[in-house]
Amino acid sequence: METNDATQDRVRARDEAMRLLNRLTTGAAVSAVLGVGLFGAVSAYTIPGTKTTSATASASTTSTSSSSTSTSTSSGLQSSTTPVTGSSSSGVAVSGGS
Amino acid sequence: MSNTLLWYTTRGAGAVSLVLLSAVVVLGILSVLRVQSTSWPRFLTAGLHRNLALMTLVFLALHIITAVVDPFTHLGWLTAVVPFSSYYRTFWLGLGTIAFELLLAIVLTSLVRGFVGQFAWRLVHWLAYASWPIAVVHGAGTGTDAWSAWLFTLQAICVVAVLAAIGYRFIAGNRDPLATARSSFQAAVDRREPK
Amino acid sequence: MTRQLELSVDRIKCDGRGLCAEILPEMIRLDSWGYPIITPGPVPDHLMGLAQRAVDDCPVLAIALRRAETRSAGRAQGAPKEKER
Amino acid sequence: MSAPQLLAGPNPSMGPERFAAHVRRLGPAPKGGPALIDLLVRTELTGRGGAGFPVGLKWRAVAGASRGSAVVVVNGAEGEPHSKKDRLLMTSRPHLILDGAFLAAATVRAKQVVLYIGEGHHAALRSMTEAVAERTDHERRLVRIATAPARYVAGDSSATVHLVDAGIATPTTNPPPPRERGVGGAATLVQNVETLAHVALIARTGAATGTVLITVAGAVRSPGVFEVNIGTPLGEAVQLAGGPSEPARAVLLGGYFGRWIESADAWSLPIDPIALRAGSLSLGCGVIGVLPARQCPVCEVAGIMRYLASESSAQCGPCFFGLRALADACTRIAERGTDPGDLQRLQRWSGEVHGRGACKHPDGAVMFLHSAMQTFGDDFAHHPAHLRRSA
Repeated sequence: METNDATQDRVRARDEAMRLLNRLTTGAAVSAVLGVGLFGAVSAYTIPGTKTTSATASASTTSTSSSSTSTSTSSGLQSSTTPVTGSSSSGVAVSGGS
Repeated sequence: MSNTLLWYTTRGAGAVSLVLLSAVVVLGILSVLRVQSTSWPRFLTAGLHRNLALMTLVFLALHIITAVVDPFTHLGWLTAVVPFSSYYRTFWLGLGTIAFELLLAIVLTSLVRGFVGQFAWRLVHWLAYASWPIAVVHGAGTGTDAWSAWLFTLQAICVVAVLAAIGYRFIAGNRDPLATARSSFQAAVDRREPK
Repeated sequence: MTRQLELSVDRIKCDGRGLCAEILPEMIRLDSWGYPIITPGPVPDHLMGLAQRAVDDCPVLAIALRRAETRSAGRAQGAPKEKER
Repeated sequence: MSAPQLLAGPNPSMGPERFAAHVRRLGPAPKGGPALIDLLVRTELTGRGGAGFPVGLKWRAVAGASRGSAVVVVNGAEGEPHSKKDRLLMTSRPHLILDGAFLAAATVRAKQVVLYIGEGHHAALRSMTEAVAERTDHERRLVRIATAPARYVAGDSSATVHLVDAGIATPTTNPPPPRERGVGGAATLVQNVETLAHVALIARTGAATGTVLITVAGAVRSPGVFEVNIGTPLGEAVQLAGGPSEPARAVLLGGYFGRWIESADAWSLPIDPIALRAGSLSLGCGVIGVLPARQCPVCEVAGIMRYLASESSAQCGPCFFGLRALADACTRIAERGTDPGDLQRLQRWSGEVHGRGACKHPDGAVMFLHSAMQTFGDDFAHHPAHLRRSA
């Protein structure tokens, strides 16, 4: 026959596992809700999309790219004299290479 | 603006549903394999399997509703019910409808298992092995960004996890300790007329 | 009439998954081979929820809550159960 | 009345009594009906298949649930290894059995009578088949013959139903018992062949037959089947078989689900199904096995436990694993000598197995072991190692 203590131990283990089940379920639910947001956002950023309504996404992409453009422009300003010759010389080099 | 939100929610909920569904399949297989430890009793696997399955339905509902009400695609409610009825990405959306309906059948029969009986319930439950791959293919084919790195990675993780579980189940074989003895005894006392 | 419910196991369906004993250790323990031994008698009210859960969670539908049978005349008098050999 | 009743008439070894001779000797069978149930209750006839269930009560239950569609299963599986009495009856008095079966069919308003006969019992099968052919068109149409695999559990009432229904002779979950829900879902009367033969005589005379068929086996000079008066001392029955062929140690009463009794206590026991039950013994299927003193009881018990374990249909875990564990522990004691741990395990496992099968196979085996350990307590407690088991 099983002792009362052993039963009590199993009751405790059961209660603990029940709590764990609830925590895991809640955790999964919260993660899933966050996941919808996260995956939605990620999908929004990764592709421009073919839809007209994805204008916001395009706009934000544009704004990022425009800022990067501005930096490149600023850096380009400094070396604005070299590009013409540089590009032409590299162009020769390329054509010469092929 | 709100249309955009719908579109992203559709995709976000779809990705989450895939992850949840894969977790449900893996938990189901672990449950059959009687996986347990001192701090992880078997009812925990079963309970999580059931809870996540119900949760999957919730996020699938979100996935489907946001897709249907999105004015851009003009899907209409019929698409959610009748496979291959959509003009938009007919084939890939049709797969999604089928996967959803199979899953619905699995969950509904599980909720009334006592009524449908163990045998019928088991038969329907085997459809999980159809529903899950169809859902994966639907996800791979439908997402505009199907082969973008993030979705691909997510799908790869799900596929590997489920395939590993299936492989484990295949190798482990029947975990009913009586199965062999029972079937050999039954074979010995089987006097059915050969038809 | 009191609605007293008892746990009963279909021994042929049962394949020793053991979930019931994990969920309701107060009334179910496992034998040396992993098959449930049920404490006889009605399920007390405070354990009814867990008992129902043990029934619902059985993967092979082998355990059930049954109305405690008013014993048939034959059995109450200790008459043998039917068995032909 | 005095023996013989069932075996009165021509010598049973002369083969089946033909229908004409049967009617000439006993007259035609009366009609069945509710009055017969009352008669069976009054005469306190008990089932002779092993469980000893009161026949009248069982018929009343089936008649009550029948609605004209009941089924009567005539149980001639006789899977008990030492029992021979059912076969003897089937091969010598087939029409007595059929009379009983048709009386039962009329009384419980059955639409079918199934003759369930052990497939190895060729003579019995032939005898019963030929006997059916001698009956009226109406009776012949009622009858169906099914053969039972030669396995111990094939004689369980739910296994007979399962074979008739699904072709597989394994027990099924009970409740509901076959008398409520049996063949094709109909109320089903599963009755041993000897029981039905008694009914055929009781219906004719209106009085109890007062006899019982027994099979005397083991260490006796001429083992065989005998019909004795109820109340005959067991020792007298053994004398009918020529008496013990050598000094006897104990008697196994009631077959493999029976009880062991030290021979000194056994000879005076009355062979009486109801009186034995009051002493928590059972006539069971009527097998009286005599164990000689030179044979080791522990080894004998271990062998029978192994047999019973191998006859579990492996449907219920406690029965399959429990009986195997018990048989293994007995075998260890028999082969390697007593180990206190094994004795404790036998006690514990017996408790865990009893009452935990769909059918009564585990209970029967555990009760057999329990009785063996009571009767042969000293032998189990001090068994030497490496004692070879005599064949």
